[in-house]
Amino acid sequence: MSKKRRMRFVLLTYSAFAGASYAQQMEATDEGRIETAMHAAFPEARPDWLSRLKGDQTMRACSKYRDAPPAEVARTIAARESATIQYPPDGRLIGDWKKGEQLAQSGYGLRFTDYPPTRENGGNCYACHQLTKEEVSHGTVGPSLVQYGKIRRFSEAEAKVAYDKTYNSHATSPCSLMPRFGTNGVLTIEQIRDIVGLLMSPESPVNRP
Amino acid sequence: MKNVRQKACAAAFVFASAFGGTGQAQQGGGDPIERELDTYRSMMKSDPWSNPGMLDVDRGEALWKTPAGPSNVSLDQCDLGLGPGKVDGAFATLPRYFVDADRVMDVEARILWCMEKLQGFDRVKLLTRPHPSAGMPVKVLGAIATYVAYRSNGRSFSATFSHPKEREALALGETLFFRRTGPMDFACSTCHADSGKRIRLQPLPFFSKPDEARKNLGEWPAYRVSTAHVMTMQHRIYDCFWQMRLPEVELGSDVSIALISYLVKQAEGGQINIPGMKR
Amino acid sequence: MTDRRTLIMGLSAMAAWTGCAGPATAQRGPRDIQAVVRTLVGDATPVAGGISLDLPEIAENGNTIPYTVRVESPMSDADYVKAVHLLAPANPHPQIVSFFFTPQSGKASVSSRMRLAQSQEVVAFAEMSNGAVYTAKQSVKVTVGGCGG
Amino acid sequence: MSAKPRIRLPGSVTIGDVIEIKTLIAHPMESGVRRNTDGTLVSRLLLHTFEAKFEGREVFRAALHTGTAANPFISFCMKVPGPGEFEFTWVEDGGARTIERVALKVS
Repeated sequence: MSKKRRMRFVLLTYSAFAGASYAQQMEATDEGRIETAMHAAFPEARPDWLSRLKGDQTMRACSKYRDAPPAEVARTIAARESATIQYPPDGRLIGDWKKGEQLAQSGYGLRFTDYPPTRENGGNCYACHQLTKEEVSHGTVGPSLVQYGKIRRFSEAEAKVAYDKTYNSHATSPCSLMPRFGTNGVLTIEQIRDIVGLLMSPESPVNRP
Repeated sequence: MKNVRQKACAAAFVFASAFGGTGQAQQGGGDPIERELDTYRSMMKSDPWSNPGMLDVDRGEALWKTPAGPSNVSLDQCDLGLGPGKVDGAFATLPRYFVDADRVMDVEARILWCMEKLQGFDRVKLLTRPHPSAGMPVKVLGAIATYVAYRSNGRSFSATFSHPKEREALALGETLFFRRTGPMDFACSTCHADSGKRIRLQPLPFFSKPDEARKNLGEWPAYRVSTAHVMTMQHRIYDCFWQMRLPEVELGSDVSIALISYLVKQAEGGQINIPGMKR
Repeated sequence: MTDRRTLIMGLSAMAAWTGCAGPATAQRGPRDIQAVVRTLVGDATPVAGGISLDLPEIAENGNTIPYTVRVESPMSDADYVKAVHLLAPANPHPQIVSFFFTPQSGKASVSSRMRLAQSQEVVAFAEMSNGAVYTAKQSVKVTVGGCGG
Repeated sequence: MSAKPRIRLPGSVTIGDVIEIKTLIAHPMESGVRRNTDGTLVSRLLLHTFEAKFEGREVFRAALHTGTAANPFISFCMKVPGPGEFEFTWVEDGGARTIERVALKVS
């Protein structure tokens, strides 16, 4: 069973425990009603933050299908999100793994306590992924990325896959749980390149024996 | 996992090696890091009396009973749903619809309402910085909520969600739980829709699974070691929204009450055992 | 399981490398600690043993780490434990706590909660009424946690 | 309103027992090295001493340093000489004292 299918199966299984969906029984959960409630709940939101209370087209679809979109919706999402990916002008996709490691450790950025910013945004990769054997404090929401580059023989094609995935994971996995780091402006092209460096450099701790 | 945990002053004396470690063989399988973390967590919880959250239970009780505010009255006329002044078991029946306020309220929203309507406090002031910063104790409202919740210990979550507005809150809560927004595209379900996952080393409860929801909800309000104070459920949700890169959610908003309603419904029948002890 | 401890010690060393072990808490050299130890227990040569220091080997958070420290002694007027000192050499300030007992204490046994800024070896010293000084140590790994960072 | 310290003594006690006394007090134990979210250093404020007297005699004392966790929990032992009164004192930087007195009943 694929991961996505397993997730859908799990949700269906447990919805049986939890009773039928409350939302489906109600008409009160239309988008207009939700947006009204959200605006009331965040009275301190600055005008330029109001867009944060509302997902874009892709997020609305993912929310609706609880991250398990039907094939056609998934195709639409993949096409739309692929189109947003931008590449470094010099075409070099593998950056500095040491900077990548720092970004992977840092969860700083975009929280309401992070203004005005005092340092660059982080990628917080370790929150969800294992990357190196040395860092024991890693999450398991995403797959382990230990030996990521080595397993992939450090190929250029795989470096592009890693770049795309970090820039916008929905391009290849519609409704992935991973943030769209590039598309949403969380990380810069330079930073994403450094994270690809962490994953794909032979000397990176990710790929150490 | 070490299992030498005698009473501090008991006659039995187990003598450890010069280097402190008991050197016992590990029991069972699994990740050694997770097993040692279990040792830490069980040591933290082994003596509930040592939980600093109990200090806020005491403080909350004194605050409930002491006249305060412009009206200089105590909260003994505050109706938490079981009648004025009835605290025992009230938390277990919340959230619920209150006719006088014409809305669904959780324990904190209801105490806020009583502090405003009975004691005469300014609602705006109560809602300004309602949660403690790291290292500072839980605020007055949170301490009272901790006391009220404590007085339902041993009981089960039994909110009925029978009133149409209660069902509406449940529906909104469920929808919001799966709704992805903000620059990180996070929903509650991003982290809480599967079993056995963790962020860094912290286990993530899967709220669609009743036993996980029950165990988790029954521990809030909880003392948090990382910030050295009691964190209430409204504060917990405020912090989740912070992490989701959303603005500051208002304590007692329909959104936070809806989410709490959804979580409490998932935890239906679960036993209340607060204050919990968390990282 | 012999390699478990090796693993944990290796990881402690690694914490410094990841740069996530806490802000600017430079590792103190043994000499710094010896000066502190001398002010606490004088010139006596500490002997390993005699102390039970019950501490988790990994802490989910460094702010509160539960422990029990115990020293074997009859706790009579003639023979008792005068003091137990706990040190965290890699904390910004190395002293954790000092406990002072009397024969009336009955048992030299205390449970409390310590704070560690980073992974390190916690050191205990016990001063006995006859002038003897015992020592014990236990390494604790403090992990990075939570969604933040 | 700040929280009152919590003291726990065992329920039934006879002379000669070695009993466990648990104490818990609300205090931030500011180390002087912690920074606020705005980056400013929070100045040091510790409870630096805890002392337990029984019938006026010191039974146990602790010198607390920055390595002691916030909201200090201290559990220690005493060999019961007879009924009497405990006096527990916590002293804060600057000299402020919190004193709790509790009677020990002996059967």
